[in-house]
Amino acid sequence: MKLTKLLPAAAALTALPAMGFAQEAGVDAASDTIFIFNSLLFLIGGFLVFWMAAGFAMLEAGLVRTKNVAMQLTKNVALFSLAAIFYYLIGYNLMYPLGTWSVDGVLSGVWGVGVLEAVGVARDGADDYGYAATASDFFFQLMFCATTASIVSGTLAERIKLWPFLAFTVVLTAVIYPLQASWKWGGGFLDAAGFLDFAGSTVVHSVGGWAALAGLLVLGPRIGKYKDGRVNPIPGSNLTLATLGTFILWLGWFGFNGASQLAMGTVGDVADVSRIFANTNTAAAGGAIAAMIMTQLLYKKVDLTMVLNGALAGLVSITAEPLTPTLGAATIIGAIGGILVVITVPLLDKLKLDDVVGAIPVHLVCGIWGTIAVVFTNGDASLGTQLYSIVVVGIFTFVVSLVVWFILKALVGIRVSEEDEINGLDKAELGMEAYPEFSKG
Amino acid sequence: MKLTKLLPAAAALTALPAMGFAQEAGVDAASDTIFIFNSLLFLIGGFLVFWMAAGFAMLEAGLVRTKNVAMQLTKNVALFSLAAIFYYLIGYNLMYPLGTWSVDGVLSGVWGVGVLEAVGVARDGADDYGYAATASDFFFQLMFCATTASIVSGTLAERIKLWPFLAFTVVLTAVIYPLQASWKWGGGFLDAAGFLDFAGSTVVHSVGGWAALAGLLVLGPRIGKYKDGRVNPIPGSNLTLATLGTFILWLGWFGFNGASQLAMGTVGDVADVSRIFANTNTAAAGGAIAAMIMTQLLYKKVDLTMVLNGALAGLVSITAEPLTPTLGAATIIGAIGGILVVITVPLLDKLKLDDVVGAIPVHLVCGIWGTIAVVFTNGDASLGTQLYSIVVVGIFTFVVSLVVWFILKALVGIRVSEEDEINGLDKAELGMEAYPEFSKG
Amino acid sequence: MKLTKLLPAAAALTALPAMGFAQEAGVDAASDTIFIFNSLLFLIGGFLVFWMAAGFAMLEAGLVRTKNVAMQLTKNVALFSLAAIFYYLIGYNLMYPLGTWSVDGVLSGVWGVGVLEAVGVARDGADDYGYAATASDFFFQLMFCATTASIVSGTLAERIKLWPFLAFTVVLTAVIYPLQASWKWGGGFLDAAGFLDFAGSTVVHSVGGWAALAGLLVLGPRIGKYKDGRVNPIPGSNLTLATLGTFILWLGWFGFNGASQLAMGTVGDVADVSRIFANTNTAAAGGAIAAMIMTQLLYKKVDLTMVLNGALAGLVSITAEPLTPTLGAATIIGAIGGILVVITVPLLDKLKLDDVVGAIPVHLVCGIWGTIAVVFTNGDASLGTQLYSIVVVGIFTFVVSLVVWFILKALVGIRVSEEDEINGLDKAELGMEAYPEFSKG
Amino acid sequence: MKLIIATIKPFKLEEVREAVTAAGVRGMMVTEIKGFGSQSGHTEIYRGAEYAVNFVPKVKLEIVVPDNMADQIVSTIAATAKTEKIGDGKIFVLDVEGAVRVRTGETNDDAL
Amino acid sequence: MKLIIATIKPFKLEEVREAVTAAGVRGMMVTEIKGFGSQSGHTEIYRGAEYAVNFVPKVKLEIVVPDNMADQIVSTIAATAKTEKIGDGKIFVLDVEGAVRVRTGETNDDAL
Amino acid sequence: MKLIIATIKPFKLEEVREAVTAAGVRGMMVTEIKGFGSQSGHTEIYRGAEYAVNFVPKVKLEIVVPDNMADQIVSTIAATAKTEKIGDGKIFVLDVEGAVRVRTGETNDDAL
Ligand SMILES: Nc1ncnc2c1ncn2[C@@H]1O[C@H](COP(=O)(O)OP(=O)(O)O)[C@@H](O)[C@H]1O
Ligand SMILES: Nc1ncnc2c1ncn2[C@@H]1O[C@H](COP(=O)(O)OP(=O)(O)O)[C@@H](O)[C@H]1O
Ligand SMILES: Nc1ncnc2c1ncn2[C@@H]1O[C@H](COP(=O)(O)OP(=O)(O)O)[C@@H](O)[C@H]1O
Repeated sequence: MKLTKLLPAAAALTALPAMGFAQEAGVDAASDTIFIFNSLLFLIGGFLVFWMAAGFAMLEAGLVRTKNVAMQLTKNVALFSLAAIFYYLIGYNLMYPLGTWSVDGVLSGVWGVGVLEAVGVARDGADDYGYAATASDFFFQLMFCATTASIVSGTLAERIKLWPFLAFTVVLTAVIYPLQASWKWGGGFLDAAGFLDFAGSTVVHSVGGWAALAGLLVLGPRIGKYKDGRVNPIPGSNLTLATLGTFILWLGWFGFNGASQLAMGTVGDVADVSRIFANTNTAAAGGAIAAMIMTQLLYKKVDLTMVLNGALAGLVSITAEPLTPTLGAATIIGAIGGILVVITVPLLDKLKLDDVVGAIPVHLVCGIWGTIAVVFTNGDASLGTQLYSIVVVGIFTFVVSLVVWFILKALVGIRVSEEDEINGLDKAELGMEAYPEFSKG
Repeated sequence: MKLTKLLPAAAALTALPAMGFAQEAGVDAASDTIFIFNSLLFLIGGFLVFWMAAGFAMLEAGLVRTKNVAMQLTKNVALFSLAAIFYYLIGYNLMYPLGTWSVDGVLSGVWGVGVLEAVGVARDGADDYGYAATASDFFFQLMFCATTASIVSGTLAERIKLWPFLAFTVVLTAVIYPLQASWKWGGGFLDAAGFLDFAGSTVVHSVGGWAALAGLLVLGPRIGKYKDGRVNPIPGSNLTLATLGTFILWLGWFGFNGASQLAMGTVGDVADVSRIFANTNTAAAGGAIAAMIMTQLLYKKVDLTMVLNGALAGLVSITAEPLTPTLGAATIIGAIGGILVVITVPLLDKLKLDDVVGAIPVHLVCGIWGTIAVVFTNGDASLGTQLYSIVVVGIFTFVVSLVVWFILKALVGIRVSEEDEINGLDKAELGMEAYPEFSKG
Repeated sequence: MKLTKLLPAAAALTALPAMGFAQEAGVDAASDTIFIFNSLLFLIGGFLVFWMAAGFAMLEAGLVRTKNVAMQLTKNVALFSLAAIFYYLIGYNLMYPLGTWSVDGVLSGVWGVGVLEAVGVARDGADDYGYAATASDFFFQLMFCATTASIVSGTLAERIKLWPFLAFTVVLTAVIYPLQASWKWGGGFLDAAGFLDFAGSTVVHSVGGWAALAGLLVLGPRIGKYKDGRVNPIPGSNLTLATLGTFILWLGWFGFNGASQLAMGTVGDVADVSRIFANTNTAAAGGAIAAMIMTQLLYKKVDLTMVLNGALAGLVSITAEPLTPTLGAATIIGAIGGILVVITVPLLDKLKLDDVVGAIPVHLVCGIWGTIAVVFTNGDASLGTQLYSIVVVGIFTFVVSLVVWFILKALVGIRVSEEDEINGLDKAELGMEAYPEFSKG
Repeated sequence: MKLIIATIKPFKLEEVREAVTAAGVRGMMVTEIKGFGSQSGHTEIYRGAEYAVNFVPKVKLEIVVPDNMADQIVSTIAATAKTEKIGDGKIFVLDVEGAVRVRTGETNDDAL
Repeated sequence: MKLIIATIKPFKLEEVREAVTAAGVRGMMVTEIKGFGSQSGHTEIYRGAEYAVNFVPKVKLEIVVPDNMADQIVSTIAATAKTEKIGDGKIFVLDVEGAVRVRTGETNDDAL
Repeated sequence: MKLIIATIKPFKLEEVREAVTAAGVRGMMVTEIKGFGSQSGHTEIYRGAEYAVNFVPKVKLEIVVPDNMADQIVSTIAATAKTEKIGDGKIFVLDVEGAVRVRTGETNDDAL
């Protein structure tokens, strides 16, 4: 998001005097309207980002093998639900200390569950009248937390056990994500340092990517992926689902980036939201086309899975700064993301890092790229600060995730048995197949 | 919805004097803005609830066997279309008498098709300037009517004939649903009695459930479901579709509950809509997690179809009162819904009630639970009135549905022949398969 | 859209004096609100129409054979991305000369890429303060351009080469679509002549249809479709996807038609948008039911694919005038569309025109019907002008498309080899299958 | 040993499996197939065009049994799969020269 | 009786069915299979990694005919399925000891 | 010639294909089947109701080889497919009377 959730309120208030009528009592119908528009932006943005949960579920269901589809779906529904509950229980206040720190700029001093405004709240009762309804903000922020968790599930698919995976999800959504997010969006030390990450190329996407990478290192590749020094592709079971998932994510991203403007109650804000929509779209298009051309050039055939990854790469790349680029710059930023994905996917395979859906190239690599790319179009950004923040967030997330994965491995084991992996998690862990029919009779 | 569609208008008008500027002529730009926001809420809510029609279609297509998928899809497209037409022809005015009753509080005195405001209507010409555009209200209300019909189709899948099913849909959407809905949302006797049902746990969901149950009793179970005193599970053909359908419904529910606030043009209203979004989401999460834990405890394996039903159960449970609960209470209300579903599904099987998709546990049982749960968080609710209304609506819907099903059975028969059922409705009734390919050649 | 993108601004401005407070400086908070509402309408409408790209992808993936599914998905992602880029590079300014013509009323005088307003633009800096944010308009208009391209891909599926198809897409989205669209929506000679086409039955849908028809004539039918004087149906591989696609398109159409009102910042505008939503929905319902009844009567069985086409036919038919009809008239206009489709599909087959998904019956035939139907409900429409415009746009699009297709055929060939067609484009052109699994092991 | 190939209506699978198991069969291979036979030949309509549906979904069982069980199993299948409606299916018997159980290496009748 | 097992290219199925029907065959079993043979061996690229595609989609026909028809049906299939491109398929003939029509209980040649 | 029918665990397919190819086999037909045998018999729970899972996914190979290769190929398959866990599969050998390569018309051993 633009800054922290506190600041736009101030911005909106200072904008008010410019409006052409009196401001007795400090508040009036026009500022009501701003409050309503801002809240509405969060609600629309929030349901669009919610929809991304379905996008991840479909993308991942399409890119795993049939024998693991029901499990992948289960994980996606469960991780979203857990994120919703634990972000409420712990994460929300950990992420937004509203100035009350226990360790200044680093650790929130507000503990406890998220609390909404009273029913039928009036101006005076509003938590932040210059901003938006608390529930709308909570609803929107929660979706970002869930997105981070969704990223992890794809990388680790087809061999991780259900409950340990969900245990990690709880830690990620209750603590890891909100804590580091507080450093930037909660007004913490990275924000103070001038770090710019509009909608979360780093705060959301690379965090998901780092957590996935840590898990991947502990978990290892799927049986049969790397054999006799060769890479054995394991094609996904259903590219229609993968494409549907990509379109869903693309749609959801308008909410992800657009509503991260955090305001649309003024001419400037709504025009900015509009810029963001247009730039987000064109970055995705750039990423898709770049990946398409790259695979045609490199392999003489277009690779649909890479085109889909390319579109998502474009989206992640523009997420750190979807506002300031021109349409042309946004297209190029996205296109570079698409190229990065086509290069990184086989590179990871060289390192025997078996990322089932390409989440690390898309979310981690392009998350870093997008965060760096801010400096090209936003004069307020400093390359040093961007890199510093990437590294800080990266080390923190990676190390803590690694520790959590190791603990889980030590305590209960995180990988299914070889036999279960061969038979598929659906049969082994769920006793249920996604497409169980044998005879149509 | 909060009350009837008339009352929020009054509420909005009384709220106006509080705004910080003069009210000459009774109307001004600020009240225009309220009208616009309210209408917009209905349009957004309406398209989200429309989307639920796709959700039901996917959920049901995923939970029937391949040989009945095309038929299930046909029924879902057709029932929505018929609901659209018959709610327009009869239902809308039957449901909203606007005070003109032929039997006071029971039967609307307004007959005839729905009529929209003139093109380019001005303040003075608006049907209800303090509320919202009539067309936006019609659009939104219509979707609720269609939802009720969607609930029925899942329960009766895989053996009911197409045309008799559609005939029932016509009666349900033209008469049964709107008539009982008028008792509450049209300002009828249940509303007068103090019945509270915010977005329709009873008025929509349990009504769909009762109609489905009546049909089920007349129709009987699928061949082979209950054999030699044992239950033979008939797994659905495609759990990816079922999961997609659930995510679609979850998304649509934000519109279902959120826009049932019927207003968002004031600080209080938009904050309430925001609360509703947050509560709706957390109730679904609670339902999903509760069902997941329950199936793990009871059966030592997570059952994805139960998790999906659990999420929907949470949504139905919170529908009667998504505004007053805290996030925590909403989570618990949803979770209890999820538990109820896990308990009720096998119970129905014990009674040889073969509900293909679990619509009765989700919509009827949790519809009742949600209606009762209002008393825990809303001080205005009385348990007696809630129970009274549940019973009144239940008896009316169940009895009338039963009569209609019996008449249809007597006149044309409602069940396909044994041979057609074995071969699948797709081949027998449509002459068309959902997945017809034999050889990929 | 209602008129050109310029005119609503004027309309809005003239409406302002009616508002109940002073207008010093010509602008005030109320007009800010109008700007915001209009921009928001474009953003919501835009993301809904974006979603139609997914709808086309799913519909087409469901109606082609398995062996061509991955290719059809690739084409749909790629064509949308190319449309986004080329509409930005050339199309947008070609379509909206804003009065600067190089050939008056025919050819824009503005060349160059689309340029958005500055970040955080204020009232004074806004390109068109009485209208909406430029980026919101660009975002919305772009989606229409992409829709036109989507229409073409379905008709030509299963035998056209990837790259020549994409080359045509570039010409269509950069030049053909924007050029003819400028004649109406850019304020060109058809607009001056009084042509009425609210959301583009002609400008979008029939243009897509004409381009598809031209391609079809050059490309020829699929191998085996017409043999020994008989039509051999080639059933689509997945009717669930086709149904999902139809629901997605139906949902997207609320944005397509609704946001073509181009304004919702006044009581009249929001009421009109609401009318449009309601009419759009009922026309789709009418089309679906009409097609269902027609196929039952003609063939004694309901044909799901025709019901889906019927719903889309209803949507296309109402697109030229979704505002003025009553609900009843809209239902009938849609129903006639549904009937037209059921009649036209076999007719095309008689002419050996092998339109894989029925895009020509739906978009071209009903596009023409819808454009004519304007005269029944909009007093401003003249049958002569409507027919004249249909013919002008039709001849232009068809001839230019034909030329482009012939050039592509001559230069690189547009059809895959017989062997590739038999083996499927997925294997031949992509080396990748949509559903690659053989053994679930 | 004999290989019994039986093609039956899909909904009869479970019943036939139970019957032959009761009659002593300890294993089989089941394949989804399309059958062509006298049952076929009706026409369908798709998007306004008629076409003949030539193939009907069937299930094929392949059961290897010791010589002396063959006749009994054939009659068991025949009795159980019968509905007396066209398309009930066929049973064919072929001679098998050898059999191996992969797990143990047992051969011939012991492998079954 | 003879069991003719023919594996052919999928797109030839309809043509072969018509040809053998014209030659007197009244029924068959059709299975989707993957074929391995000299046709295979090309490499594909998926997400940047090469891999060999070893299996090719084929269709397998199983037709039981009276002894005296076998040769003619084999040549009919061979003639119709031929494209002279690699991978056209194979035809195998096995001896069948017995046949039963489930519906009627007819046996051997009468069952076909 | 002999027809070797082998039903194996799906994940062993690639290994077996490589082994028999190394042993001289030049083609085969592969089918996805459901197997029934001693491996079956566990119960699952779906929506609160128990049910028996009787069928297990298997892969069936059909390989026609010259008489003199048959034994060797059978042992190759047996050795490669073995995991020593229940359900490893079976191998059956049948006599084949004739073979034709569709593309060339070659017959018998030349057709393989
Ligand atoms: N009598 C039989 N005829 C045909 N196929 C059989 C027979 N018995 C077993 N099979 C096949 O062999 C597979 C393995 O057999 P099973 O009895 O489960 O294990 P095992 O071979 O280890 O004893 C079965 O799944 C089935 O496909
Ligand atoms: N000659 C044959 N060879 C192999 N399978 C056959 C043959 N004839 C019929 N079948 C199989 O038997 C099934 C039933 O045969 P059909 O002729 O339709 O009915 P019926 O056996 O009742 O006369 C067919 O669908 C096909 O699978
Ligand atoms: N020895 C064999 N046993 C069984 N089936 C075989 C054998 N060899 C080939 N086939 C089948 O025949 C098909 C075609 O064989 P292939 O060697 O590719 O081409 P061709 O027959 O033109 O030489 C293969 O895909 C496979 O299904």
